[in-house]
Amino acid sequence: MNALVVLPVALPLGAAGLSYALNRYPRFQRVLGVATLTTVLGLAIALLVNVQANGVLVKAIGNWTGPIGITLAADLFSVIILVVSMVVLLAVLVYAIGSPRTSSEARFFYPTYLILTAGIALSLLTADLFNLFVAFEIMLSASYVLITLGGSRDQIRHGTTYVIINLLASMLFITAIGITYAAAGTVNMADLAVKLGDISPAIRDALGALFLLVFGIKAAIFPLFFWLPDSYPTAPAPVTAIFAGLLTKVGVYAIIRTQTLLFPSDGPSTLILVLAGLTMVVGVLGAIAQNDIKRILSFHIISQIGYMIMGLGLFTIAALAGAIFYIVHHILVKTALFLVGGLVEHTMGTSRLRRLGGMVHRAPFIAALFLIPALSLAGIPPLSGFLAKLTLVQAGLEINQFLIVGVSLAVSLLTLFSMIKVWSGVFWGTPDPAAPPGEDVGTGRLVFPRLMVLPTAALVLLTLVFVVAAEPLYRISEHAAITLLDPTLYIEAVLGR
Amino acid sequence: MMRRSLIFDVSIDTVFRMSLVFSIFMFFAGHNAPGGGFIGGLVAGAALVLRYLAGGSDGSQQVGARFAHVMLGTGLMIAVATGFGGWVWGTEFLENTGVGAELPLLGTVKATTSLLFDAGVYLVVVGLVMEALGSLGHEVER
Amino acid sequence: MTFVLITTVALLYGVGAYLIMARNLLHIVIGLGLIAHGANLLLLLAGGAPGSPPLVGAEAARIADPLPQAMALTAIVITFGITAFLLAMAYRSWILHGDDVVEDDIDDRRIARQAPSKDDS
Amino acid sequence: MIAVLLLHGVVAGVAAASGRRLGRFVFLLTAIAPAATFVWALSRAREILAGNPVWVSWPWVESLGLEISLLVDPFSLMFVLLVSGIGVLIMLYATWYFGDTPGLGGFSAILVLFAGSMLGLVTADNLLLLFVFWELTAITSYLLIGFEDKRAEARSAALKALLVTGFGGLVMLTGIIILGAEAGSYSMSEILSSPPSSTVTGVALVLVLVGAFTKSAQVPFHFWLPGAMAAPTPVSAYLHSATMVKAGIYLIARFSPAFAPLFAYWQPLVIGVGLATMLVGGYQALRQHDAKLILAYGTVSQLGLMTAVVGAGLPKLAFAGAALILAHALYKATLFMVIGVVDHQAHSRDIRLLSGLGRAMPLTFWVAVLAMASYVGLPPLFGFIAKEAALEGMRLAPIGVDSVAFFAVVLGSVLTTAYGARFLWGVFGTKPPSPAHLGGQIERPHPMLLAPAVLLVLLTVSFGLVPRWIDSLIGAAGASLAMPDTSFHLALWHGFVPSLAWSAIAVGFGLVLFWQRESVERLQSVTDAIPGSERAYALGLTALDRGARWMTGRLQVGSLPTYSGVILATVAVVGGAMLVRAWPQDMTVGFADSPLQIAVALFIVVAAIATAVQKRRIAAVLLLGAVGYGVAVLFVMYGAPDLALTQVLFETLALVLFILVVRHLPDRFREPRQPFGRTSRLVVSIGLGTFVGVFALVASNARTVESIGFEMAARALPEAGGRNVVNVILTDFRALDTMGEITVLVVAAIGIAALVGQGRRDHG
Repeated sequence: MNALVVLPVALPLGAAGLSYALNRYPRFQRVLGVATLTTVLGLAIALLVNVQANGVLVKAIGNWTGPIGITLAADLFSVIILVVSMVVLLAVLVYAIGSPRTSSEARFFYPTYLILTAGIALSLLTADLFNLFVAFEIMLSASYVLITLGGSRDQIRHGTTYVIINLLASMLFITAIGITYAAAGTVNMADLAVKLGDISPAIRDALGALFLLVFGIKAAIFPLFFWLPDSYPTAPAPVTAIFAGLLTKVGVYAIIRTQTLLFPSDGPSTLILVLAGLTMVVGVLGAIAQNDIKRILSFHIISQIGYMIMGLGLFTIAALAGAIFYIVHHILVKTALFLVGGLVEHTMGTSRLRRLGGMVHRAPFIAALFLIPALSLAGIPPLSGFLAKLTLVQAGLEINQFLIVGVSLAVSLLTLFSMIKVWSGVFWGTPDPAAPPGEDVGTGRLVFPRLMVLPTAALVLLTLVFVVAAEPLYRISEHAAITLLDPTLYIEAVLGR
Repeated sequence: MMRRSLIFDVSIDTVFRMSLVFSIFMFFAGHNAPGGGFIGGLVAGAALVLRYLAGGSDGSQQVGARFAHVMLGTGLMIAVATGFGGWVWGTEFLENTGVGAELPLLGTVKATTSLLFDAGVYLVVVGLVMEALGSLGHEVER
Repeated sequence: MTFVLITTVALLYGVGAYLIMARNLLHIVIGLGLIAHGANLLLLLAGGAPGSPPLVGAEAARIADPLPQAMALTAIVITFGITAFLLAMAYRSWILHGDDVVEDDIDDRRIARQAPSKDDS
Repeated sequence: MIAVLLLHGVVAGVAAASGRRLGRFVFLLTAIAPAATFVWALSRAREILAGNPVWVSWPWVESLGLEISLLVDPFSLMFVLLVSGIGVLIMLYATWYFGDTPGLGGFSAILVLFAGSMLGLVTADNLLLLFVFWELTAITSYLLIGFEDKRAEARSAALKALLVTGFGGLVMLTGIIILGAEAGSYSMSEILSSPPSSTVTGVALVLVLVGAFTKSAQVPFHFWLPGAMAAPTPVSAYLHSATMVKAGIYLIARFSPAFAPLFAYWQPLVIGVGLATMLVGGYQALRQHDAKLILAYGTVSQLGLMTAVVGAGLPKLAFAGAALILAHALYKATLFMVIGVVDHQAHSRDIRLLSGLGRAMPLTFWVAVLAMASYVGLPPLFGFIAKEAALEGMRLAPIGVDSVAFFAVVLGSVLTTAYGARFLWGVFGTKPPSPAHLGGQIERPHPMLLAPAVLLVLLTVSFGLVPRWIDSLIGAAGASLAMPDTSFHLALWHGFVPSLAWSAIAVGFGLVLFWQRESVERLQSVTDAIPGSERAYALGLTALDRGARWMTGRLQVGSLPTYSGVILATVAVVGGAMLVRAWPQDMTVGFADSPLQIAVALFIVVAAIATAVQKRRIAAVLLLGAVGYGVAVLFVMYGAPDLALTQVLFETLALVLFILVVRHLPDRFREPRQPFGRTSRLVVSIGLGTFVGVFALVASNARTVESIGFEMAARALPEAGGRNVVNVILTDFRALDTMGEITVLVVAAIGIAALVGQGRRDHG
């Protein structure tokens, strides 16, 4: 059974090797990619069922247990995120197959995408700090290739920002690992959880802050997020979608994992809450200032990260459950939104609000596909975003953190405002006659490639399923939060005791 | 193209071949002395660089670059497959299992799975060097 | 860990950071390279005092901590791979721009100027 | 009941899918949903009125206290009948109102969803569920108001309605959650039967009231409602009469009897806001030229009255409130339909342009007259009964500010009469001939277009003449709000009570105001300069937009060096601050291990600094290589030959690649000026370097246990069968890391092939 823990990493890696070795056969690459991701999704679900039944599942790689070897560990938290990630990765892969690209790009796209998948899976499953670094590097290097795939002028310029900032973060990550090793003499996270408890709390706090900042760069929290809105929008739509939906969330995952396991606090953390609040506000104001769908959506990523961090900052079971709930919701919704943005850009030839308009008459179905996740993002009931925000607001009010709750609610109103701006600009009204015209796309009903619409619709449907199945989902999140706040089970499982 | 002396060409060729042999030696040495897949691969890479610097773009590394993706992909697959190989023999993923074997020329070599794993590493390193030299070393016609 | 070595590390980080905040992609890459060297050295120092090479049975003397060496080795390899990729990016940037200066983001500048966008793209 | 709600969703789906085929007749399809609801409500009415409310509960997210529990008591039943009954009529009306407008499928789908949300709102027992429907009505009404999306004013009106009610909704949500926590339940019936009375509850209730006020367009949030008449008229008729704006009234009516006695602020606040709204709305209605706007402000005014009446929380006024709600729904829907008919036939709603319509459309005219008479409160119409009950209740109510409140209501009635007369005269009257007037060739409306209005006005008349027909519903509705054992009956004639006299006086003064309309208008123009909440809203939006741009412009400068700088500075500052606290008491650190170490370190340092100041690219690259080789020497001295070997090999390889690229680039660096200047760079880099160095020192000083690396060394040979521990770690203990790094190498190779391969093709 424990093999299940390894396969989500190993399968895509092997498939990536095969896919690149045979990169002259794009049709084979396509089939291989979809087959692999479907299998991994199935495995992830099996893993979820298993972990729910049996608790933390571990796999000592090479049969070297404890701190000697690298251990992969699947607890509920990591498995929940894993399942959602795989859903999104599969959906976006189908979307990418459906969207036009040159064959030479495709050759590189599929193996890189599979490697990205493996990197994400490993980041979620590893219980070793240095291996987490390696996992991040796998994921990031794949993302570097994906964001510059196509090699246009704009992409290189914005890709540079992305690559450099992430490299900087990687350097700081390895620095933090070095300092941690200097203090505790181990990199196994469970071992660290034990050994860090013995060193001076002040040093531990400083280390905790350093890791928070390191992962905070990837997660794009204030004031470390500036790279994100500059670099995401230029990549091809499926790439942006997967970045927006998943990559920052892996950063959030790492923050939550390290802060709960290695640097647990005994109450709400003011530092994290302040960062959360600022992240929300600055992100949403940034979104309001933009005039391009993809840039607006990019700024919203930042704002939304604030909510997840808020859940961590409150540091109660309910709040962490809310954060997990929020991550799941956000991954689905955000990816769906970027996919819709890609559809708009694909058919209309632009993503500038001024050049767009009236699409509700020309593509009502696409309009609905946008509206549902957009409203969900703004926290409109009964959609998933509402439920996620409700959990956080309840958790915050429970421990009388009125300020952050107030901020989060105000930000959700502003989110609504800016989502409505997109709706109003893209789907209502007419293109600004003063704006330079985009491509001529006629005035009739618009036609969209079926393979692009299908996964988008599937993701939107999933967000609705989220609503219906909210209770079991919340239960699992709560369960995961309990394990996070009481990591003894995790530690014992990883150390093989 | 610059004119080159025959002696220079021959000596470079010899050094290149010797380096390749040395890289294979380093590759096998790894388990007990400094060496291993990375270092072996790098020595081979260095040999390639040397030949590149000596020969300019005479097409050989172009040929190499054309097959680089096969080496890279295969290397990665071998490394992963080693992990699964352990499984087939009933051990853990990436667990080291030994299969004793007499290899000609190299003497008694205990062909462990980690050796196979190292072979994957070797292939990837060489593949990367070939790809990088072939791509970046290419003269831009403009 | 000695004063001399830790100062070297600090200096590598400092100079690296200084170069990372430059405009030329090549400067930035060099800066990252310096920080990477610093980080590898730091990893090694994190293992504690120096010793003989960690080869079992070679000498009786105290060996150096092997784990940081392995980690540093991994980091070196990863850094190399990514540096190679970065160089390809710089090369590409040169082909497209004839330079490797990292320009400012146009959209951001437009919003900063507070001017309503006249022309897009 | 749940089935009934789901039916709305299904019908909406079908309508959206088949809208294009059915054209305007899609509304006949969507009418199925409210019709079914109406029939269902009637079939259950007897049972509910007898005191057996319909109660269904379905689990949803119990962990969050969110469950689908619906409770239909008489008060809810009244709303259900209104929402569904008027819903059916609105859809019939819409069928003949719209021509071949495109997009009716989606529109009708949203309309039916809106109706469903409203039904959910008035039947939800769980407060969170109520909030869900509350926001759903906001969203669906947004889409309805903005239906004519090509018009900028429709879009901004829709946005205004959404933002204002959305704001209120969020405030209310906070209130609901606190209230739920205080009461230990989100069930409205449980909370109201044993209301908590803590101070926190008091605060929570204010938050809930803010939500109710915004939804029901109370001062100062009233300004969104007049804008909402940018919606197609069927929507306005629905929105302003039976739905949406009544939601706040509904909630206040529910809460008041329980909480008014507990909190001293309740009555003054709610009644005060209500009456102020009544007066402001009436005043504004008096000066409009768009007939639809007269009605819209009239709605604001009437909502104020209703808020004040139900907000008192007194039994008698609760009955009166129920009656008012019903009466208002009937006549307001009628009047909006009428103005829609006029607009449809005459293509204008401007009372300065319309003339002689009374003669051109006599039936329409009489329908309007009857509805308006009910509105103003003339006997024997239903509006009269309701208004008398309210006045009488207000007069007798012990609400502290009794006389002020009462006279305010009377004054409101004066205004109502005045703008009611102005409406009738303006739309239907024959004015002195003027070239601006529309010609007399106005056709009579299609009978089906007028039929719903006629039906409604017949109800108004018959409920007025025979109050017995509606008595049991109103009585039970009022009783279910206030106290179950009281009883109350509607009557057309109460005898000569003082309120009757005051009614008469109000009508009289109202007519005087109408008569003197021109001087009144002149007087009113004086108040134009007074800034209202609408201005505040507009200013707020502008400020938000400007502020967002300003802040984003400052922070998001688009410059990579600045971003790097900010990140590095943050790390140095935050980390440094934490580190200051961690400074140990005693710290020991040797100077150097050997003289050679000092020499090599010096070499590295000099090379590194030289790299930074070097102007030539190739030299900088070579210096970087020198640093790398120097580091390799340190590795050897530290006991890491593998590491050193790898370092040397990779450094060499990297150097070759560097040179391959650099040979294309210009010889010297070109360093353009940038906002993040040399000094800042220096400060940040010194800060970072210091931070890292010091932190590493402090951390290694804190080490208490031996590192696991030595355990690995001990187990390398016996368990893994290898003498080179580093290599055993790489290929065995931590083989996964190695697998990861070769993956990175593969990706790097893919990236190089993709980037440079591309370049080749472009130039080849």
